[in-house]
Amino acid sequence: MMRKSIMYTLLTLAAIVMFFPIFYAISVSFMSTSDIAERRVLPSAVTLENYRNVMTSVPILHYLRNSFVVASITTLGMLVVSALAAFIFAFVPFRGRQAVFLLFISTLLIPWEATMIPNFFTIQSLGWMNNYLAMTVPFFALAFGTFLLRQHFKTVPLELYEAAQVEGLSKFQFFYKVVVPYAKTSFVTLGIYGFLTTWNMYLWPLLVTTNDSVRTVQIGLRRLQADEVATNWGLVMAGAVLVILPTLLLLAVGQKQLQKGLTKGAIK
Amino acid sequence: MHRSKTVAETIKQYRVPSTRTFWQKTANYRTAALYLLPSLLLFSVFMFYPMIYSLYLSFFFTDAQGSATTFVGFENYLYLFQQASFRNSLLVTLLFVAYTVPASVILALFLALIANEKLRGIGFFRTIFASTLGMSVAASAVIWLFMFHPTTGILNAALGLIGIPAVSWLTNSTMALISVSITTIWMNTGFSFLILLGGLQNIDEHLYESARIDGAGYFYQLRRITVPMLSPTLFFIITITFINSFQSFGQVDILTGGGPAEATNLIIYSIYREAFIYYQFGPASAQAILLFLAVLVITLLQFKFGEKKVHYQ
Amino acid sequence: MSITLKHMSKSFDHETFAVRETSVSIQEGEFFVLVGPSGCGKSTMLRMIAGLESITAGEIYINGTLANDMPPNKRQISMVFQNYALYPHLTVEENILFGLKVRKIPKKEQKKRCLEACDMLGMTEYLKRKPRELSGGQRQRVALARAVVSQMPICLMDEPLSNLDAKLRGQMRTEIRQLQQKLGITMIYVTHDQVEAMTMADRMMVLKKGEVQQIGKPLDIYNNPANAFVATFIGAPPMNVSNVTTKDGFTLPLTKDITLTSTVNLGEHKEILVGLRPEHIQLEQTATSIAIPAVTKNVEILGNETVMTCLVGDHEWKAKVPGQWNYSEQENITIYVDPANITLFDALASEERIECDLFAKEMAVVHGGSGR
Amino acid sequence: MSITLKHMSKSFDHETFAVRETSVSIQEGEFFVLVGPSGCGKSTMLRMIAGLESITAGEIYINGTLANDMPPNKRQISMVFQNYALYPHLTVEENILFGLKVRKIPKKEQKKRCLEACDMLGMTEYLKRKPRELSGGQRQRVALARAVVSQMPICLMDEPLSNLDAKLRGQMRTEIRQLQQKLGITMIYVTHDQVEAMTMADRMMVLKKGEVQQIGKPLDIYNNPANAFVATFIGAPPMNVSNVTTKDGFTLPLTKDITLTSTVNLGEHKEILVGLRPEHIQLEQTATSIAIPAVTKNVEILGNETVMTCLVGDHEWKAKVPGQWNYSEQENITIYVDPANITLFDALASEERIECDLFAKEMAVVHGGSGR
Amino acid sequence: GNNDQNEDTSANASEPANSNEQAASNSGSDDRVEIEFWHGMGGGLGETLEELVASYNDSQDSYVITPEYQGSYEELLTQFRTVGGTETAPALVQMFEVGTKYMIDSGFITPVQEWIDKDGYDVTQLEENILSYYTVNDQLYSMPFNSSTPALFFNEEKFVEAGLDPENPPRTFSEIKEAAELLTTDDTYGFSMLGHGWFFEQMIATQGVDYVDQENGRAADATEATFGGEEGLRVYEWLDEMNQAGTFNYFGRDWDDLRAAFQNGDVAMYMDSSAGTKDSVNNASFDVGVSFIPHADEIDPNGVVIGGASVWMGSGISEEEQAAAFDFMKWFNLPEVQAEWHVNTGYFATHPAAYDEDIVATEHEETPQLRVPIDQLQATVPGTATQGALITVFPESREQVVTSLEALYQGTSPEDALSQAIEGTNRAIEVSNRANQ
Ligand SMILES: Nc1ncnc2c1ncn2[C@@H]1O[C@H](COP(=O)(O)OP(=O)(O)OP(=O)(O)O)[C@@H](O)[C@H]1O
Ligand SMILES: Nc1ncnc2c1ncn2[C@@H]1O[C@H](COP(=O)(O)OP(=O)(O)OP(=O)(O)O)[C@@H](O)[C@H]1O
Ligand SMILES: [Mg+2]
Ligand SMILES: [Mg+2]
Repeated sequence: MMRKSIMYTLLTLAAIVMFFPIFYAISVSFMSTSDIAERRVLPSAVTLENYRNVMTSVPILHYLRNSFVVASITTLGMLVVSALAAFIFAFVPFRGRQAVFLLFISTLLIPWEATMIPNFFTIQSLGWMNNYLAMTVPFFALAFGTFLLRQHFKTVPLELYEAAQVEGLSKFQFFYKVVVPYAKTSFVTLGIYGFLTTWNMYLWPLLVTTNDSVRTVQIGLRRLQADEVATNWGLVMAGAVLVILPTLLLLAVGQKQLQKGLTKGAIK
Repeated sequence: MHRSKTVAETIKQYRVPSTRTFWQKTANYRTAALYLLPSLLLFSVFMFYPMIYSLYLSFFFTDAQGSATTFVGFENYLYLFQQASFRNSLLVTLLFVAYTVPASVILALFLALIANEKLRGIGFFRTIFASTLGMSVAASAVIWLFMFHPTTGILNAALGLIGIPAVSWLTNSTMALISVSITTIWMNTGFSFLILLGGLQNIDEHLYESARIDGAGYFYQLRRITVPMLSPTLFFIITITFINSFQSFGQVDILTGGGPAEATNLIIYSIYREAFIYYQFGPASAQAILLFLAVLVITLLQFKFGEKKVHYQ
Repeated sequence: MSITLKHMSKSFDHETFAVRETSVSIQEGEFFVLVGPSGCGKSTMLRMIAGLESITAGEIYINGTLANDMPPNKRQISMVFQNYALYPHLTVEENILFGLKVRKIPKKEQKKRCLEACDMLGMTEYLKRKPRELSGGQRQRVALARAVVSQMPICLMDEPLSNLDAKLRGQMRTEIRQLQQKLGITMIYVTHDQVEAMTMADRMMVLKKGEVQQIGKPLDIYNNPANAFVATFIGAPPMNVSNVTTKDGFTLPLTKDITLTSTVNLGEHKEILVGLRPEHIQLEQTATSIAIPAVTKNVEILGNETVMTCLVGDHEWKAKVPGQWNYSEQENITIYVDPANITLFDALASEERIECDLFAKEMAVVHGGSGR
Repeated sequence: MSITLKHMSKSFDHETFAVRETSVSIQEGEFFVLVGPSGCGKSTMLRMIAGLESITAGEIYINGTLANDMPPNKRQISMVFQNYALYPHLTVEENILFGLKVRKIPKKEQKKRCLEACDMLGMTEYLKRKPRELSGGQRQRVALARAVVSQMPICLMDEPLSNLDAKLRGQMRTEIRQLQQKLGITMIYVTHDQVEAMTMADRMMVLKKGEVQQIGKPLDIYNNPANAFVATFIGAPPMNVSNVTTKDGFTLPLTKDITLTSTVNLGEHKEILVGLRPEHIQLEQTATSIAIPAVTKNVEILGNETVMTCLVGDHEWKAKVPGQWNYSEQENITIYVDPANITLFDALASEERIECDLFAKEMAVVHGGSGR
Repeated sequence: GNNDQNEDTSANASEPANSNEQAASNSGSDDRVEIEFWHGMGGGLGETLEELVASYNDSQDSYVITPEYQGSYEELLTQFRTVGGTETAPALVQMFEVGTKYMIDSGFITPVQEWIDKDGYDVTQLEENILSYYTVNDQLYSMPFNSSTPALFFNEEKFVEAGLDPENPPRTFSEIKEAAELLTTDDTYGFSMLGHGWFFEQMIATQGVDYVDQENGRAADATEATFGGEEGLRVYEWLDEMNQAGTFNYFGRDWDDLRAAFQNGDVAMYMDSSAGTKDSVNNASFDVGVSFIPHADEIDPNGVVIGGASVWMGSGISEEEQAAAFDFMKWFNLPEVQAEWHVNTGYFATHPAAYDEDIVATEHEETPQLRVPIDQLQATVPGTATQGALITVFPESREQVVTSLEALYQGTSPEDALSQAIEGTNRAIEVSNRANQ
């Protein structure tokens, strides 16, 4: 009982601290300029003005659709490519594997600033400018995802590998029949992560697109801000909320999935 | 009968040379090659090639179009080391890493632990804790920028309420780095939380049952069971947070732009500025290479010493 | 410490019971054995007593205190889990000492207990290994050692010897029993091994689908099983049970030729089960036994015992006889049965045992002491 | 399919052997049982045959082909793991059908086999559960079902019945044996259960610390154990073994008063172990037995058998007699032993058995058929 | 009317893919030449720009211009650098003033002078002080688009409270310093300046000194910075003294932070872009005074350098497309268009005649503060100093200046801070020269 109430107290406090910025952003997005200037936490009167302005100033729905397409494709591709690599690093030993793995990890260390310009030229020479390909394919291979999945694959009990071998499974069958379902949670996690990071990319999509046909929502968000004139915080927050809303929803859904998909071990 | 024979002798006497053909022996290599091919291909094109290109550029000055024109040998590197600003960047980066990594991991672990309880409504809390994962760097930074706002910011307003004078969150050299760190920690937490929670839930319940019977207290269980069993996940999170910390860019760009007086000029930001604002790819590449090497060394050390402490199944 | 269960029940799915209204009082220092078919709720019951599984209904008292909500560590128990639950990241030694370290037992005492336990279990040379590097039986012994060193007043063991060889198991039996008596531990012990159950238990409880069938001293249960289930469950091979109908309430036709007579009227029991333990079928005539012709169907020689399956009339009966008997199949033999060894059960009323003495119809036999 | 091992050895640490120079040839359709103390290398051997553990030295042939490097899925085996190795994310049904799906057995056939196996194992109602919602014995049955449905020509089972109750285990024994014979499966079966070993095995191999002690038919091993280890390992309770020294090579003083005489000169064997099975100590005189005074020390009644520990001279012997005997401790009794049932072992030369016939000194007894 | 336009843009905006297709098919049937116009204007400015382009498209039927937002000015520059010279490059591109030198050297643009000459366009009608910035070697390279200058903004209420005359605001450094002292209270700072190199440049220029040598980089490639003399030091010392005295506070590099502080009464005087005048006046709860930027006591003010951005014409495109681009430029500089532009954005009108338009007059009547920057610009003394510096490494130099100023505010001495900025700038110039020789 005691323990329960302590837990709830901790949870509530932590939730307030963690969620405050998001809550505040949402709150501000419904405020009028004067409310904002008065540093209110809640709007004195809820106004939809900011949203109306966002909708009229940028083609936000079109951007959202593009973002959705890009993020979905990237997530899928990334899951497949990373999982394949992670499987090798967890289950198929060969001489020099550790070295190859570190080579993979090393790509995490490469500052993207250093790769952006050459990559841009690559994209250009491939003729992928203003194309979804430019925003998806380069992100299919992800050391981060490989690393994440490898860590989880390594917790698959060895006995299952043995049992599968005895049952006559080929490596690939073991991979998709045992490892993938076993590590479902980390796939969901990585999927969410991949989707969100792609969703949140800004500079790269800006670079490889020159017109609105395939541009994503973060660019739209950036369009709400300008330098030499006063920032309209309510508008900016409304934009931010519109951009994070889909991802927050996805997260809530994914979180449910995660909870359902738990496979607590019981090999014996 | 064979009491006296050692293992070595037995092996010598009865070892059967492997009958596997070359084709069979290399089966693993072939599987590996096949599975790794997509990754390696993409990495080569989008990671290794640019990196090598960067290495090349780092020995040059580049013209206004960004193409290498003047070979300068190690001048870019030497200049960096002479420069107080680069040394400052190094220091600031290390400080930033020291502020953010332990705090992020500990905060996320704490949240994961309290969210791992079987309580009514826990799903709600989990979603809340994971929510920062859904925030783009840009959106997060903008929100924090507004909260840090010297006049309209809610933080100073709150401080004012309890009678504390306004803090120059982003314009004071010491505070600015802390403010950026706070934002970064907040942003990192959602993801780390989710991963750690997953790790926690994969720990066999029986181990805790046994420990509970022994009367192990919460923290004892944490130290002796949870952390060791969670070690693969923790190792992952620490490594990733660490690397991410070195690469934190967006929040710096939006919150401080490297200022005030370079107090938040992390190397990665410095690279960005050099490359995309000054358009000096030579020095930018040199910094990128140095950053790469530094993180590489630390990561290698982490794998060498850290992964030993990790318990895999 | 004593343990009292009152109508304790558990349901996982709120449709079926895993444990149903169990009431029993276990005395301090008692060695209490739980037996029952696989999946009947033994482990669940143990886990409820340990506080690891919530109690759906009913009460549990430990030392007289209501303990439904008492956390496991307050219950002063040690436990051997059916699946061992070893810490994979700790060595054997660390696994064994885990609980002692938690309770801050002095280092020296820890060392002593650990060595004693490992000595007893033959695990001394494996102290530095991780569980992964142990054989199945060795893992089980680590789990056992963990419970042994803790010396808690209550000890719960879930099939702690199932993966050990017969010889070691025999030793362990004695050791555990001695230790339990020396320290006055209240032991609740789950086993599938008949010998363990019979030799170790002060009292024993037979479960079936979560419901208690009988509680009592092992011999009492063996000799006076409450119902056909208990009768067939205790004893290996199980008691032979055949369906017989009485016409007049006193005579029971066992085969075409042989009919048993009851001292009491069985008329109220419509359908009757006749139970006869394989050990009670002999191949040599004794004073009180009747001869019954039979045909061998299958002969299994287990060292110095032989288990024969024979057809007796329509019934297929197993007989366990000492020595090695090399009958082939389909041989005509004569078996000898003492009617006093026959137990009757009502085939309908939960297959309960019917109290009565039996005679063979042909002759009035003198009732002898059972088994001698 | 036949399996031949030649000097097969395994060492995990390159210092000690887990399995040492094992050579044996297992015929197609044979039921081959491995027994030995916990940690003696049974599982390791099974895993080597399955191809899950590399072979340190020696050869393994499957159907005549050298298979040292053959991957597990080429060996056409099915296996029951000692720790079950169930897929936690699959339901019982999916677990059972896993292998069949992989091998693209037609859906209908899958269904049929699954239902048959579940029926046999009493798991039909649990098909939709996940492993962690099952009891220990139920999990083991899933593991067993998985092997049963696969119908591979070679089947390896590592203590597949250890967590089942005696009754179910008895049924399973018969079922497995029947299935194996019906399908002509080559079975290698690890067990700690004496009854399983004796009744199921065509041949049986006794291991000790990785080394083969004896290979043979169960009854041969029981009757003619190669050495004292085998003799004490097979049979429960184990054979009584006492140290005796012969002075003249022909006489063996068993107690102060009773001396045995050998037909052959035992002079070359300095120290001699006298072995006598508990089942061969009787409480009633027969024609060929000698009477020996003894003092009871401990009496355990196991239903219709009683195990008594008695002091015979300096020796502590266990006796297993049919029936329930209610002796108390420290009672003086007389036990009867047929000298023909006594086995001698050289106490030094690997404790090997000494071939010889024995008489009691006082009287010339007629040598009778063993056990009858 | 205005409403129609609005609807037009929103329709345009919500389905750009469609409108592109439409435009493409338009050009097929009507033979309208279609060109892209890359810009870096976000927020309300971006909207105004798109409305402007839309009304151009409506005003004639030969050309269609598609505005494409390419991120901030820096990002726009990066983008143009990478695609410049390729077929993805646009016909029209907006570029901020510090990118001017790069654009000139890049070879990816056609100087508008060529078209002015070809077309016989009378360029002298436009504001001279704006043109001068984009004129190098007597050639006009790009067409002025959005131009602004800094001005001093002050809180008239606080002035009155402190006993200062709002009609007669301080002009020189020492006057500012004194006023700041009077204006400073417990919760108000007297003066502040944004962390942006632009303001420092203005105070160098107004002292008649070049920022770099080679006639502010206009005669040849600059080789070193020249703002490190006493003129630069005056500025640093002035700021340092106020900072030490506690009458100055630094509010960071973010335009908005400083503006909010001013609106909130946390600071009484600051410098802002003239483009922000209208917002500032409208949002404030007090009367906002606007005046000329401060200058050192020792000299007469020379005026200001233009800031903002201009529009460039891409090279390597068809004559027709260039014609389209030039046509847009001409149209854009019409007095009536400029009047609208000035009123809607606060940027200067490039055509002085625009100020005579009715809407401008009304606007100026409503907000007389708008006149001040115009006067300041028109009073500027022509010369290389006020023409503005041309260097490729301007972004880097600005960063150096801001960093050194920040160091100054944290306690570095003015001399050290200034020399830090000079060294940084010189190194940047040197590297760039060696790389581009
Ligand atoms: N992975 C390993 N590393 C090191 N030693 C091992 C490993 N696996 C088993 N051993 C050792 O090898 C020996 C044989 O083990 P094995 O599992 O074959 O025994 P077993 O006969 O199956 O015993 P049990 O009846 O207890 O299951 C044991 O002493 C064990 O400790
Ligand atoms: N977590 C669970 N969810 C649902 N049902 C469960 C769960 N755990 C156990 N059961 C069911 O409850 C019943 C009793 O299980 P329990 O483990 O107590 O059996 P047991 O007597 O220990 O059997 P065994 O001898 O096989 O170990 C079984 O039918 C089992 O399937
Ligand atoms: Mg159980
Ligand atoms: Mg084993």
